[in-house]
Amino acid sequence: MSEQEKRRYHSLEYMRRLQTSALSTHVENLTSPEDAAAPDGGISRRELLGRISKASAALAIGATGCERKPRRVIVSRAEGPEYQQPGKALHYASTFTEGPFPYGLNIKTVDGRPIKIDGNPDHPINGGVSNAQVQAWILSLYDPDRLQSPMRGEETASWAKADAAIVEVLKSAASVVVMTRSTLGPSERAMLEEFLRRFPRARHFVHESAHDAPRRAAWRKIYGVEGEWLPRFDAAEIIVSVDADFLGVDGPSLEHTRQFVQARAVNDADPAATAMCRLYAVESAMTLTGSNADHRLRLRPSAMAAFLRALRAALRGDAMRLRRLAEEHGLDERVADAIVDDLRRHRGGALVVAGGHLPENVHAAAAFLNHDLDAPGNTLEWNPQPATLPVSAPSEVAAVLSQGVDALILLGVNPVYDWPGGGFEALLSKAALSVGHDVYRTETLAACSWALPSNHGLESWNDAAPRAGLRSWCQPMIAPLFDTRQEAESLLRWTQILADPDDTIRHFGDWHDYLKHQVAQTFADVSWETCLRTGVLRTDTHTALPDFDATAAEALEQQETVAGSFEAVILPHYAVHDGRFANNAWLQELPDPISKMVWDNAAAISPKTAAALGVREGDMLRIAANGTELRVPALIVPGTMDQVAVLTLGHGRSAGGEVVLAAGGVNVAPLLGRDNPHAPRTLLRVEVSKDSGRRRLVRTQQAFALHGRPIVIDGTLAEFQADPAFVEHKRHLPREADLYAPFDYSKGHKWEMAINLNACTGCNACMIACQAENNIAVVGREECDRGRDMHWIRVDRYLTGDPENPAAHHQPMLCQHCDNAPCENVCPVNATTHSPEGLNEMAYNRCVGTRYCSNNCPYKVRRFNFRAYQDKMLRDPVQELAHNPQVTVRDVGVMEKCTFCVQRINAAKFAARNRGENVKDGAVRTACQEACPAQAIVFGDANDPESLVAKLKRSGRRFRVLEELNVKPNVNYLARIRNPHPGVGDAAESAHAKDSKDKVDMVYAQAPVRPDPINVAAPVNSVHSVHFVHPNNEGQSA
Amino acid sequence: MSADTSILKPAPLIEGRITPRELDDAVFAPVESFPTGRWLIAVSVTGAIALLFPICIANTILNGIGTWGVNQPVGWGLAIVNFVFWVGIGHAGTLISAILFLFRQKWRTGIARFAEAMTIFAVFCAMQFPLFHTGRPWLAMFWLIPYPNDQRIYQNFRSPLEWDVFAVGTYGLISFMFWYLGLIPDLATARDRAKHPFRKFVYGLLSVGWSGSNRAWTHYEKAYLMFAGLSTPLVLSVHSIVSFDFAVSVIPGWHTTIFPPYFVAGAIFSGFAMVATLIVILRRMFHLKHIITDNHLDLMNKIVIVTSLMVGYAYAMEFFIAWYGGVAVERYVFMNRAMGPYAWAYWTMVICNVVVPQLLWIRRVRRSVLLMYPIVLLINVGMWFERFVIVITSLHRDYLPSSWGMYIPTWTDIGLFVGSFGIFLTFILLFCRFLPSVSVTEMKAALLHTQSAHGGDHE
Amino acid sequence: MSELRHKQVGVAGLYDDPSALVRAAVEVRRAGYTRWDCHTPYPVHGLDTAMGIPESPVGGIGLLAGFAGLGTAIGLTGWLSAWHYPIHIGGKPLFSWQAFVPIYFELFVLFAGLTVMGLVFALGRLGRWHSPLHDSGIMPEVTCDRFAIVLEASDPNYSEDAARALLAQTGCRDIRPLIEYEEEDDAFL
Amino acid sequence: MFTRKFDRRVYVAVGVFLFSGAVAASFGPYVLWPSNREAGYAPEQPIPFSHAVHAGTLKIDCMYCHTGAETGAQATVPPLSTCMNCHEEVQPVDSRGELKPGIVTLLDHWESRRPLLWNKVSDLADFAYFDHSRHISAGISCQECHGPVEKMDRVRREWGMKMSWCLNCHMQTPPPDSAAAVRGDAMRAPIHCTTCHR
Repeated sequence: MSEQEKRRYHSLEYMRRLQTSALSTHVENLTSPEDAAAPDGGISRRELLGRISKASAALAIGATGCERKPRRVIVSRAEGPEYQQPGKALHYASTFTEGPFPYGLNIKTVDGRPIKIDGNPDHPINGGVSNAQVQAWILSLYDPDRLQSPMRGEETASWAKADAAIVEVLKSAASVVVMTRSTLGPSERAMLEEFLRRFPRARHFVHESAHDAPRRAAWRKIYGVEGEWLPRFDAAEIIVSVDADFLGVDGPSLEHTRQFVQARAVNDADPAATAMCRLYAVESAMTLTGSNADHRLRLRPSAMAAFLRALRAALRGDAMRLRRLAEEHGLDERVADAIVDDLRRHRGGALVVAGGHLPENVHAAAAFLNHDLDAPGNTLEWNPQPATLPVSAPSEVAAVLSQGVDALILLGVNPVYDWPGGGFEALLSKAALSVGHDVYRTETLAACSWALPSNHGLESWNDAAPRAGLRSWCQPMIAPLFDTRQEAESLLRWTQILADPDDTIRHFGDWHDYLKHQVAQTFADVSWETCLRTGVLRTDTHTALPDFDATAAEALEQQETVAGSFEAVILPHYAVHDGRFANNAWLQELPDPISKMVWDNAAAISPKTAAALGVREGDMLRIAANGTELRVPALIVPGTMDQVAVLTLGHGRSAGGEVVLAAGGVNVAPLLGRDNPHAPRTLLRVEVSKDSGRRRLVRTQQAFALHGRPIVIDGTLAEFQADPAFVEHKRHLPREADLYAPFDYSKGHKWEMAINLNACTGCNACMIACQAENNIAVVGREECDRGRDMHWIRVDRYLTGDPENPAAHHQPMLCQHCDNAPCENVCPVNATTHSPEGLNEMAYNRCVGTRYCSNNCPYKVRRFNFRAYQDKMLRDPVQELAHNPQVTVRDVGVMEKCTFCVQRINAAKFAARNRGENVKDGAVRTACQEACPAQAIVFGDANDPESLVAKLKRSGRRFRVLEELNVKPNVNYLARIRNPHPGVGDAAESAHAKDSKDKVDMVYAQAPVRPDPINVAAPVNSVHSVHFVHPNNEGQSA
Repeated sequence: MSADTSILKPAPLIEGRITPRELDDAVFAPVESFPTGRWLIAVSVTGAIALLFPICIANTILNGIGTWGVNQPVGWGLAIVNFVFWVGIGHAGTLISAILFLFRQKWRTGIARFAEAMTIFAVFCAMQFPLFHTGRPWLAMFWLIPYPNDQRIYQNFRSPLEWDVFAVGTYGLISFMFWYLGLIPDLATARDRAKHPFRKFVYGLLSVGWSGSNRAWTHYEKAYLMFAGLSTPLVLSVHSIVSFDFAVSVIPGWHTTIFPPYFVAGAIFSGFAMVATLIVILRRMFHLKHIITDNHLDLMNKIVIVTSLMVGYAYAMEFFIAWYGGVAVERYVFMNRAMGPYAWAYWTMVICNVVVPQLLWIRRVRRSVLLMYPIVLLINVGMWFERFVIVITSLHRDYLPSSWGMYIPTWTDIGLFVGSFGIFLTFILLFCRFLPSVSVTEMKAALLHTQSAHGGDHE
Repeated sequence: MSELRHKQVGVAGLYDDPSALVRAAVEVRRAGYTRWDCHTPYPVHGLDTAMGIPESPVGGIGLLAGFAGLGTAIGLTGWLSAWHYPIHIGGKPLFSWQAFVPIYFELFVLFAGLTVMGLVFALGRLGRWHSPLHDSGIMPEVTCDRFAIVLEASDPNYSEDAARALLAQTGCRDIRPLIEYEEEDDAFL
Repeated sequence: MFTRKFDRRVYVAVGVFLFSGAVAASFGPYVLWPSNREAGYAPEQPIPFSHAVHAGTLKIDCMYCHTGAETGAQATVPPLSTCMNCHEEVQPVDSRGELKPGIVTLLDHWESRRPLLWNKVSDLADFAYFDHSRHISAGISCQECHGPVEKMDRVRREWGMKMSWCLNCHMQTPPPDSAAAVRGDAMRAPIHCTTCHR
């Protein structure tokens, strides 16, 4: 068989063979694995018989329901490398090539297949941490919806035929256009040039829908040279963010989060010496950055430039413009004055960042302001080689394509779906030959004449240059699962065929050789193996600051902006970004950090705007801009600016896999660039009105008010410096009294966790890390609507203060492993017990599913398998490989919860005990702790006084949730410290102040979990679960 | 002029003079006659409804508990509401047969047998729910019982659900034995009256060779007294243990110490209401008006009034304690009950259980079937909603606002509830058809006492 | 049925009034009979003392059985939870007897109830379907409204006419022979 | 109707019913669902490998083939390359001078580098995670769980390996020289659930 065929056989066949051997995967769960997937995806005959036997057993109350234990096989290799021991994990370095930013990765593989992705500790940008998209990337590898072989129209074809047909056209092609993403590695760029050199008229266009082109264009005009400013939040004392969600979706958020958290660090030992930075957020949308700001102002995008100009004038002494602007836009004068005062007093330590989607005049104003504050060199660093290529102007691309080209090659882009203003299909049809090369059969590949399957990033060789003087590599963890090929490999293959016989390009056997050659050229003294082992290489380069061309900035700044009654901002979706992760079920089910909505996108509007439009959550809105019109459901998000609609990209896709179709949502691409083609994602002239119809929006959290309960405690820096143990005054603890003598944990370990709420930004990375580590199921939109999502850790978000511009409090909530666990007392079959080391254990195979433990848990952190959620994933030979063999996969009718990653605790304990030592602090890192960008989660042995968790336990800011119930939780929360400007005082309401009195039950969510009469007509997937509607449909009182 | 003291004299047990043989004929008439058309229709209707239950159970087992409306904050739904409702109804039977026996209330003989039968059928319906509401009933039916196994792991005897297994199991068994013991002499009478050899064989087999020998009667009477003595604390303990299912938790609105007496009063209240509902129909259908007299209804309604006030007191006391205790979470839970999304269920409960039964103060209402029947029906509805309010509202909004959520029953939930009524009524109809619904032996003993005005008191 | 061979095993006297039965019983007891019994449709007050039957032990033994149940419960729950497989639950001690009390009570009642039922069957000599009363046609009357005294032939000082005389002397007007039919064949089943 | 024979028939019927119920409840499951987790289970293997010869007479150490036992959870079955260390030369012949069938299969698999599929003998349920390295470093010999393997021609499952069998050993009082005794633990090994289930 061909080399490619052998590699494929090796990987998939070997995996399937291993699957039946006990050696590798403990994936087999309680049902026997012989339930081969039924051909039509429905229930196989054997599975149906299994279920009927269970049902009859229960009804007959006689025969036991047990099934024969399958006979199992050990696959002993013929010849195997010594270092690879079955069951033992191996770690390799790689790079997040398919993501918005190429972070460094450290991937854990077991039995030759990758199962967990984390950050590469040696990588200077993300230093070992990761976000939700990085963690969820593993699921996209084992995705049966991936394009599995080359296709011509509707029928599949072999690679040989595809190459032959394509090269045959390319031979005589005069004009060739190649469209790629903006994050191309240096070797891929070299390969592309090599390929394009062969044609007389060849163009390379870069297409991105979620890009910061206006900002880069402004900088190019102002500084005359290509590059980008890198904010240094750890060096900044005052940060003013103008609609820039730098902790969320704007730029390398992991680096920003690490720096921001360093700047916010609080010195528990010596509170007086705490030097905290202060973050002012001036935003139109409620973003993750806004929720972490000390002061937050709401402003329309059109007024951002005027605001910055007013700030500059105020810095120079003329405060009148700022005051007039504040009145006109309803800004809080005290906060505006505080910004001016702070900027004046922290020259050289201040920083202004503007959102990438804003028009160029805002960036010009920001550049002026930064120069006045001489930020460049102090809090701003210049990077001449940005990770992303400049994005091509859509008008230019349209001009070239409309004349018709001989060959159009689309590598990993989906313009048919997200072309600004839509209508790319017409341009595509003009090309004689259209070739789409992507991981999924997206809308674009469906329209192309040839659809070629790409390797997933974990199956490819690649390199990336995130920054000047920094190079990282991507190496395959597994042979390609399907008949796929890397895009660069295709280019190389075509170039070699096109090239004349003696061309040097023919020397390279495949893309791997070409990559090695490129590395050898640039890094002569470094061996290929060291590159792969460390995964990242730094060369210290000195970058001179570019000179500031004031006149160009002045001209740019004067561009006047005309605004309509309504404005709209289009942001990348927090989880699926611009739609490239839309077929990833983990990301679709990840609640949005602000609205907690899953499986959908909507138009976020403020409560006042909703009232003005007479709209309830879920009602349809008609959003029209310059002729194009969209129907989008309304989502009420307190904190959004009035008369502003915030839309997200990535949904409303029509092809690319089962999950994409299940997600639904609205494609907002037609609105891109309708108002100002240079700033496509900011629409200043928009009409929004209520439309007929409703769509049920699903939230995993429906009530956001604290009702004065001391669940989340925070304080100001002044409070903290006055009394480090200020937490005690914020709640009342009854005298602790125990009926029984408490269990003695002094001997051996006592596992506890500390969560520093001052560091946690609420980014949800922990949720996906936990889902990947512990084989947690995805339940789908319908079950989420019924309140049955399975996440073991959730990030609760509470709102306090002014309902229009509230302060947000993020709190990761997971099993607290209580010493007096209420769940253990009520389990009738001893399925949940307590280990002598303080863990609340859950024996899945013993649980019979009475669900009393979940009812009795005051934190409601237990999750129940209401349906056989894992069945489909278990019976699919490819998806099954994503499971972690160290964790049992749970069957229907079984309760599950956070186990503090007991498989990792045991691994560390066994290894230490085998060596005769004790477990050192830091040897056990839970999955959420390892992923957390802010390193807010700390886990360890509380009995060891030197351990970090024991130290944090002694901090004055420590409190525990619902401590007054005397269940003795083992998760210690550290109160968040806010740093409001002394002049303004506690503008951002503390969690505790006025809110307890006000009766506003911030439940802006739609009427709770209940399908609307309108929706009942919608197809309900199972006939027996039709709901009936309560007579009291509107009950929404305090 | 002496006041009319006739009101004080105990009303005659049986209206008019009747000889034991006539009594036998009256009671055994339905048992020995060919089933009437009306009875056949009734059984086929309730049988059809009862079929709903196994269908919904099979659907639940095949597709998982997800087919019900239960979700994350509200882990228990209609199944547990039905369980407590049926166990509560069962307790009235034991109350009449045991507690009133100990208090030597003669009027109990007319309705004792029927009430005990109702207990057994109610407990049978109740026992289905805790088993089938578990996620894996095919394992739960084994692992809840401490039988010797090769895993060496047994049950957690601190859990109220484990107590339930012992309590409801014992209660079902003791009530069945108590009922069967009372039935043996009547079965002997039936055996001797039976014409058809098969009926003679069946009744003969069931009457375990009873011949009325006095040496057997001494042990029989002592045993009957012992069962009455055991059942009284048992019935109070079983419904206390059922209330422990909620009182032992930390959920606001559940962990209050008033629950055991509150649940027992509720049980007696709903039990008597159900007995009254069925007795009135039984009386008309089998012409036993002279045995189950209006006086019986009057006395039962008096007990209903008492327990209605007790339940009303409990509702008020819960609110007061929540306010007096000063715990913010408790206060919110009770305010949420009265004014939250489930306020409609709460006010239905209060009106049906406390307001409407006050009409029973009027003697005429108590004695007239037409007036008291709707009240009694509403009480059944009210008591079901009381359990609904307790189970659902406390679970759906408790400590952390982030985990609040709603509960909506699905068609499978409702199918199970209606199906359980079908099963209950089918058993009742079968009982009335095949077994004597009034305890003839005790009736004859009481007859002797009242009619022959023979001195001495009947033991 | 009638031509089957039968033999007389005693004499039975029937009364219509329970008080007459009580007086007759006193006579029979005074006459020294031991293997005799009264059959009544419902328990007649005073008949036990009249026949000299001691109070039934069912209550006492039942109570003892209850305590045996209590002991079993304490032993079972205690041994399984604290020694057989000690599992720590919710910060409670291994032998948390306070939490086991409901099971103590339930097993007390269960064992008492089962024993009482067993005793009624054993001491009341139930579970024996064969009785000469059936063959002599007295059973239907005794389980309806009439009261009978049965003097068995196996009594040491029994003689046919002495028994008839005694019954007549107590005012019994309906005296019948107690007969028992032979089996058709002597097969075991 | 109610003759003495009627009594006897009732007693016999009740007796038969109770007895058959008891027998069905105790032995039924094992008869209807024989599982491969009972003692004495000795499945046919692709190569009739004899531990008696290799471990018994030749006294090859267990760790030579099952290398994983010391360092990991699974005691691995050796790759064919380990067998070929000796069987490159040692190729025993049977009485008629031809190669023994086992050796023929081994060489055939070795040339084509095709893995061998051994039938698992000591197989625990999937939700139980047994770790060999902990037991080896605690000084437990292979024979304590797998029985006298060095005497077995075909590997047989000596004990039923059920949970109670494991717990009997875990709950013993720790032998004086063991680490548990040093730490002063009451039991030889921990018995809380997450020791084996997770």
